[in-house]
Amino acid sequence: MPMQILNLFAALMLLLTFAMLGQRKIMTLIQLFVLHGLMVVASAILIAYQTHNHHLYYSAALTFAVKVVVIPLILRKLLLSLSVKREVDPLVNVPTTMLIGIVLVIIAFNLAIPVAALSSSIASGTLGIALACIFLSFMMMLVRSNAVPQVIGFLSMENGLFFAATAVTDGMPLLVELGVALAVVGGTLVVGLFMFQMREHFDDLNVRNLEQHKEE
Amino acid sequence: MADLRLMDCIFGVAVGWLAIGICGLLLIRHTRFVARVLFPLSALVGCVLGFAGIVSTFGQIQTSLLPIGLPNLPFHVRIDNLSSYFLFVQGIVTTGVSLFSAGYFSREEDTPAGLICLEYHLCIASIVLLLIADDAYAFLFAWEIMSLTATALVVAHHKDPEVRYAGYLYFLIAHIGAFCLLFCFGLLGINTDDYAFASIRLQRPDLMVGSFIFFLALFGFGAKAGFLPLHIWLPEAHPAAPSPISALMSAFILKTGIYGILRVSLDLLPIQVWWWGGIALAIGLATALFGVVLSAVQTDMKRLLAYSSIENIGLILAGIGLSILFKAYGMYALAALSLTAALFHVASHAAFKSLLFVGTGSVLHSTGERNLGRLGGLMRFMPWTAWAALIGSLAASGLPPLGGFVSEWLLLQSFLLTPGLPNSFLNMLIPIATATIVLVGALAAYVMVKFFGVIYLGQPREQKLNDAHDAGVWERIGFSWLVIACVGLGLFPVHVVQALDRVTHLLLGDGIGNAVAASGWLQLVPDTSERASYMPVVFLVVLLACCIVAYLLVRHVYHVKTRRSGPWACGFPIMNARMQDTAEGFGQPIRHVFGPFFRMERTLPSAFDKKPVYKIKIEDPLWAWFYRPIAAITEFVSSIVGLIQQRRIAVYLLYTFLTLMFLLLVINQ
Amino acid sequence: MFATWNSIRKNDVDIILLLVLATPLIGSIILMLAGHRGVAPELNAGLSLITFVASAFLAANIVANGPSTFFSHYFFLDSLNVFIAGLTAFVGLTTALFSRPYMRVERDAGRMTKVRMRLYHSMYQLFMFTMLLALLTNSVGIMWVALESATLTVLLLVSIYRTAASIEAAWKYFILSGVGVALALFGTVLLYLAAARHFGGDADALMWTNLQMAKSYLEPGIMAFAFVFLLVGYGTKMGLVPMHSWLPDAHAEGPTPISAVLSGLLLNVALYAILRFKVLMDGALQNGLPGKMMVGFGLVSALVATFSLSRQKDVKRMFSYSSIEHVGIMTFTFGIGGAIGTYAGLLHMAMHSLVKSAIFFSVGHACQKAGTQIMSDIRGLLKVSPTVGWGMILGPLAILGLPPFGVFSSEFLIVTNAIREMPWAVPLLLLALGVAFATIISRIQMMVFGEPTVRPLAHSPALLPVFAHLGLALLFGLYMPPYLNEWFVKAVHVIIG
Amino acid sequence: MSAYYEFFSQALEMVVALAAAPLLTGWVNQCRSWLQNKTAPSLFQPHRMLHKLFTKEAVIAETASPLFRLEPYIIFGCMTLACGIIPTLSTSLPLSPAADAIALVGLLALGRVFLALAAMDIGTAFGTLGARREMFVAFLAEPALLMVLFSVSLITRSTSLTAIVYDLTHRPLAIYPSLAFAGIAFTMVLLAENARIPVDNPATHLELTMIHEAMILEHSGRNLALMEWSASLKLYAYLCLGITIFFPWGIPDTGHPFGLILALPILAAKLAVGGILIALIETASAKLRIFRVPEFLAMAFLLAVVGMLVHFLLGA
Repeated sequence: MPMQILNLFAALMLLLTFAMLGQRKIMTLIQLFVLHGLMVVASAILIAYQTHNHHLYYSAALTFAVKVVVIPLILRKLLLSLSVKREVDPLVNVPTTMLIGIVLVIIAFNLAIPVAALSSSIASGTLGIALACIFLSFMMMLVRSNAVPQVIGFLSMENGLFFAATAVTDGMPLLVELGVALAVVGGTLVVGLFMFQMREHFDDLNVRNLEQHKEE
Repeated sequence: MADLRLMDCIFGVAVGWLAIGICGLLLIRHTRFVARVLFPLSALVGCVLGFAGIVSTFGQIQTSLLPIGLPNLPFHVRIDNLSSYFLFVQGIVTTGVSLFSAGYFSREEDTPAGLICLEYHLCIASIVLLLIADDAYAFLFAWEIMSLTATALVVAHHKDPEVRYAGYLYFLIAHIGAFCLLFCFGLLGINTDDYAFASIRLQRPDLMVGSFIFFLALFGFGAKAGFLPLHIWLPEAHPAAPSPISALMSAFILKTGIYGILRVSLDLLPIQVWWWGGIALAIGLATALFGVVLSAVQTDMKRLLAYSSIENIGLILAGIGLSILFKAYGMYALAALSLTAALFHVASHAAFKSLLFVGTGSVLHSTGERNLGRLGGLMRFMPWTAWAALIGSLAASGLPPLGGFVSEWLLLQSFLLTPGLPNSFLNMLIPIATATIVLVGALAAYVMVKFFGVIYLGQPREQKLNDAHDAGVWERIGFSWLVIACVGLGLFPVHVVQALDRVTHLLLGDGIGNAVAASGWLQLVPDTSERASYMPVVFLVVLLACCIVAYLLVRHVYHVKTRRSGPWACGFPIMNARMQDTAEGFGQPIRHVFGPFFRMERTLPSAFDKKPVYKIKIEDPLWAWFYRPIAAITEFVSSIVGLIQQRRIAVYLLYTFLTLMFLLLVINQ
Repeated sequence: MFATWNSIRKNDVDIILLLVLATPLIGSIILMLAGHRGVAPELNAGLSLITFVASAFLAANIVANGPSTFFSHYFFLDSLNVFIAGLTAFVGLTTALFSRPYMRVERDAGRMTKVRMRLYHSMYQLFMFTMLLALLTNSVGIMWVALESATLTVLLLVSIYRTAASIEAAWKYFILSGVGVALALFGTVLLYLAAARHFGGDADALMWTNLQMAKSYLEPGIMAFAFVFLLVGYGTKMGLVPMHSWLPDAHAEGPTPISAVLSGLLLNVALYAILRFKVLMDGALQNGLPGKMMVGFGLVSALVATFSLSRQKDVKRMFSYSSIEHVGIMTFTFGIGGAIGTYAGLLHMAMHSLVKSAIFFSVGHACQKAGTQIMSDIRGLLKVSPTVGWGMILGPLAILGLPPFGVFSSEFLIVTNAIREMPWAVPLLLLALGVAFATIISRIQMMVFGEPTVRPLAHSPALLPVFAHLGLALLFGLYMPPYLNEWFVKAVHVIIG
Repeated sequence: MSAYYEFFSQALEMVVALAAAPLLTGWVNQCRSWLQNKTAPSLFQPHRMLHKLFTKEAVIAETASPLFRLEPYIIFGCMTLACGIIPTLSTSLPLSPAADAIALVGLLALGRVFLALAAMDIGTAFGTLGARREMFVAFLAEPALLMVLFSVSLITRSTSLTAIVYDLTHRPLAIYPSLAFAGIAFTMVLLAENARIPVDNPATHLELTMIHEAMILEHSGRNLALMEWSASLKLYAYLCLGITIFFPWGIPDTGHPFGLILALPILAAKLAVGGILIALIETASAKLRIFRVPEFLAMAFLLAVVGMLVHFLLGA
């Protein structure tokens, strides 16, 4: 029974990642990211309950605090204050991104098969999906030209990694979990700080104007 | 004396030079002290080295270990006959050059004399280490320091861009040569652990690896010695360096390339294949002919001497190629003869070329002019320099009583005494090779007449030449030392050949020593006295006797009336210096005959020019055939590589993603 | 002097280890508050001195008594990481000494406000802390966390000038390194997965010592999978070619002390991490796959970096490509492995750190004197200030592998070892070295010789670091003291096993 | 006893050379005049000219350097030594081990270099013009001469002239094709080196064509006499060299007195025939343009090299 729920959560996560990939509006992108975070937290709690692994609760709580509450808050405040153009202008039109996404999922699955077969934890089937989430969010960073979607892509990749870690090995040692969470929080704070500077200089968050500098 | 091992003496010399260099650096501001005390001191040390070199040529092989270097790669050091002969030649050259530098550097240059003193002594000390190095690491260590310090010396006047460019070109080609040597020694010592020459000699590389090693060595040492495709830096670097430095470079640093080839091809490689010798002979002849033809058309006196150095290096390589050829066919006596000829030419070229370069140094210092078109008639103002340059020019053109002739004579003897090689194709090559060497010798005479005639004889082409002052005291001492060396090599070749006999016995197991010793010190007999013999002392004595007798007879039989008046010149009234032959004029017949040898751009005045101008620019053809294409290729490749920088983050992420995918696919197989 | 010191009792070593790690951490907090004061640079240098002295004792002790773990297995010291830690602390000290006059000139020029000075000094110490932590920790997870936080500190340091170019460089650095480190995390997760099967789920599955003992039991399939992610992840931190694009911008836009530390030390730490994993991989997969991959990456990096050298107009950008080339050479020789190859790689790593940071010190002073980093505008350094001029001559000569300096001996060993093991790769390697030589010498001689366009500075340049590093490189080149040699040999045995 | 005889024959040879050289030049001029239907000057005309010049006052240019004053004696010394080396009257000469064929060519080159330097010394237009042309001709002729000598030395397995003569006289009479090629090449070189008609006109003072005359333009009085004498000595030396290589029969080896007496008339006869030959060639051919000379000498050079190749191919 828990296996099906976990697979459900994994499938939902994959769906959310696809949705984020195709999303045009940044505000709804953030909401999707919140849901994405929720899925990860839920699966972490489920695995913790199943394997009675207490420190997984703490890291789930930490992830919930960071990925579901703090980061979306910062990003929303940033978007409101910067009154920046709300559109996400993708470099590649949406149908082709979807196509590439599917190809990536297929690759991720047949890569994950040998590894999943060996892992003994209950949620080994979901490793393929976790890997697919990582590749898709990687793809999202590639095709976005606005700074906020790029950051969201990066953070969803972190989510994918965390989900893979919990799904495959039912939780890393606490110290490491703490370190990972701390690093992610630090990263986001710095990026937020960064966004303000970018806006000061370029008065919009388009990564395009970050590429003027001649690299000679 | 016997117990003082020669090895310690050689160490003493190297350390002595280092000490002089360092205290030159410390006293960088006291130019007069550096010039007047340090350089003569280093000349003294040079004498000691020369003496030690000769003694150890006849002495036993000595080896020892130096603590410096990596723990499992300490410096192995060894003095054998080959290295001691080269140490002897280095001693002679450095003594002369140091004496001359004592006078030359006493005036303030833009680079302080103390710094030049440091770099100079570091260079000659590293050459000593190079000659006694007995393992690949020490050899390359000394080799690169020599290139580094020589470049530093070349860019002493780094104010003007050509000098900087020349220094850069020199250093670049030397370094590429060093990489080839690294590869060559790596292959040589592939299954020895400490790369010592002693263990390399035990290796038995197969033919293919052996050939690869030989040609890597030829390429690597050629980059330093200046063989044909790699000579491009020589006419740039030697004129750019201060004259005593270009004297040292031409006279000896080129010879380290020759030493290297001898060490690798005849000592370290156990087998010799005939076509190695054939190719070396062909390259040598091509270099010689190319060098002499280009030196005939130069208008800058130091470039002219630089090209003539290329010619002499070509002759030496031809001698070495021939000895490899003979050794491959097992004719050890003939191989020894041609090797003796090549090694003798190393000494004689070192003597007369340093004398010529040192002469141009004095001319440059007193007139400030390097272009032959603005010199002339210096015989009247600088007699000492002129007479020394005359002896240098006669030796350089290979005329009998002096040293240049003896090596050419021995080389021709080795060509003539061939009983015919088993390979019929090579038999055809021998006459053509002899013809080329003889043609090169004659052309060398042409070049030297042009060099001496245009600079020292005739009328001064510029007004300021009238107040040219002769060389200083130290410079004269330097001249006389090198003149003694030239004349000594010319008149007493038997002693030098006996020293060389020890070297050929080491490298080839045979020598012409006993034939030479049998007929006394007066007569040089390579094989038997009927076959060929040459008595330089008797030759000179009889020649002088004839001249003096003629002089006395004419003076006594007929009264002595002489009147000085204007030159006859077929009765033309007005006479000025512009009517003499310029350097381009003197080179014009060679340009006419050897047209395809150079790339020539001429701007001819047309009849309607208000201000007609005639300009001619002679360029080494190899720039266009060999070097510019290479530069273009590197430029092209780097522009392709430049495409990676797409300046867009997404592209860089794509690179990471693709590498990940590629590697994942790789490990799935 | 070392012999007496390392006889102190074993548990004192814990205190020294604590000292080594705590000083930079506490230092960064202190400097966060007092970073803007006039005395901050001296404080920064003092802290680095304490760290260096402590790490020197640590090293002496470990070499004498052999490797051991501390603080319940969370920290593991053997002659490899204690050697690199010592090197990191030393270069950190000399960079701190160099940044004193450098930062004062920047402050006078108005580019460094009070806030930025505080940020710079505290981030500098934090950066040292993260590197030392990454080196000394036994847990692979903590090593990842240390490297991730190192990325963040460098991000702040690179964008300290707030110019458009530096923000772009920082952003590019953040995205590329972030992705790289994330992949490394996934690699660590997979490593943990393979280890968990053998050790059960508790914490010591990530301890390197345990992994090292049990490396032959680890599942080859997963380990190969993990090594690919780790190599690509930490390869990005090292600047291996396909993932190197952030490195030139980070060097060119950040302040010069940071470029020195970045290319001198951070690359070493990333390479150290890869070496740790290579030891495990060699145990797990017997087919030498990691070695081949590293050789491939190394050669490609060396070739691409040298050919893109000639296109650079900015002196710091040029030397950052030279760093990529040398990292490529090091990866190449570690990939070949073998006793001599690894010995040469370690020697090259030490020499590269010393000489490359010395070059960046001279470049920093030269750029301040010239007011620009574009090479064609810097002329006649030797005339204006001979010391900086000579630093600019001897440094590049040393990095190009010319004899008196140590890089020559390490390159000699690398090439001769490569001739024996992998002859087909040697022409490519020599081609790379040749092209690098041609480009760097032609640029340097233009900058150093000729008519000066450079004006002297208010604060006299810090020369001790430059000539201390070059002196050490000279010492290693001429005579390798037996004590240090023994240190290297022990480190080699750690890697070879 | 034989040592005295050797020194006597050596001295005799040099004295004969000094005396006979102007005679030879006079003889060649006579033949040429007869061939051109002119009344020939007397055989001793060159002797009288030398005597006249020796008594005249020597005029030296102000711009001349000490080298100019020494140079006539050096060239005269070189030429006398050259005649001393070439075995004309006997093969046992004390001077023969001192210099072999290559040293002889070097000696001639030494003389030529000093002549060119002296010509450039005064700094007039014609001196340097003559020097350049002389060196230009020389750098093509000297290799050809050396190749001729090498062909011969390959046959006789020695480069010392006396050994060559000894070996050739004791060989059975046989036709050597390589020697034939060498002979033709030698005559072309002889004409070029001694400034005879096809390359340079000995009698002319026309600025555009003269090579040898341009160089001795500035000499006068005793210096000019020495230069003229050296020129005739050079011609004599070249002819004797031709004789020793191609017609060595009649040169006695061990020194018994009547052998020496017999050698003199044989030598005179051969020289006379040689003189006639030169006169014939001179009248039959016209002077070449200066830049046609390289083809002329290149032909000589190739013939000599072919001669050597033929030796290698046919073994003779």
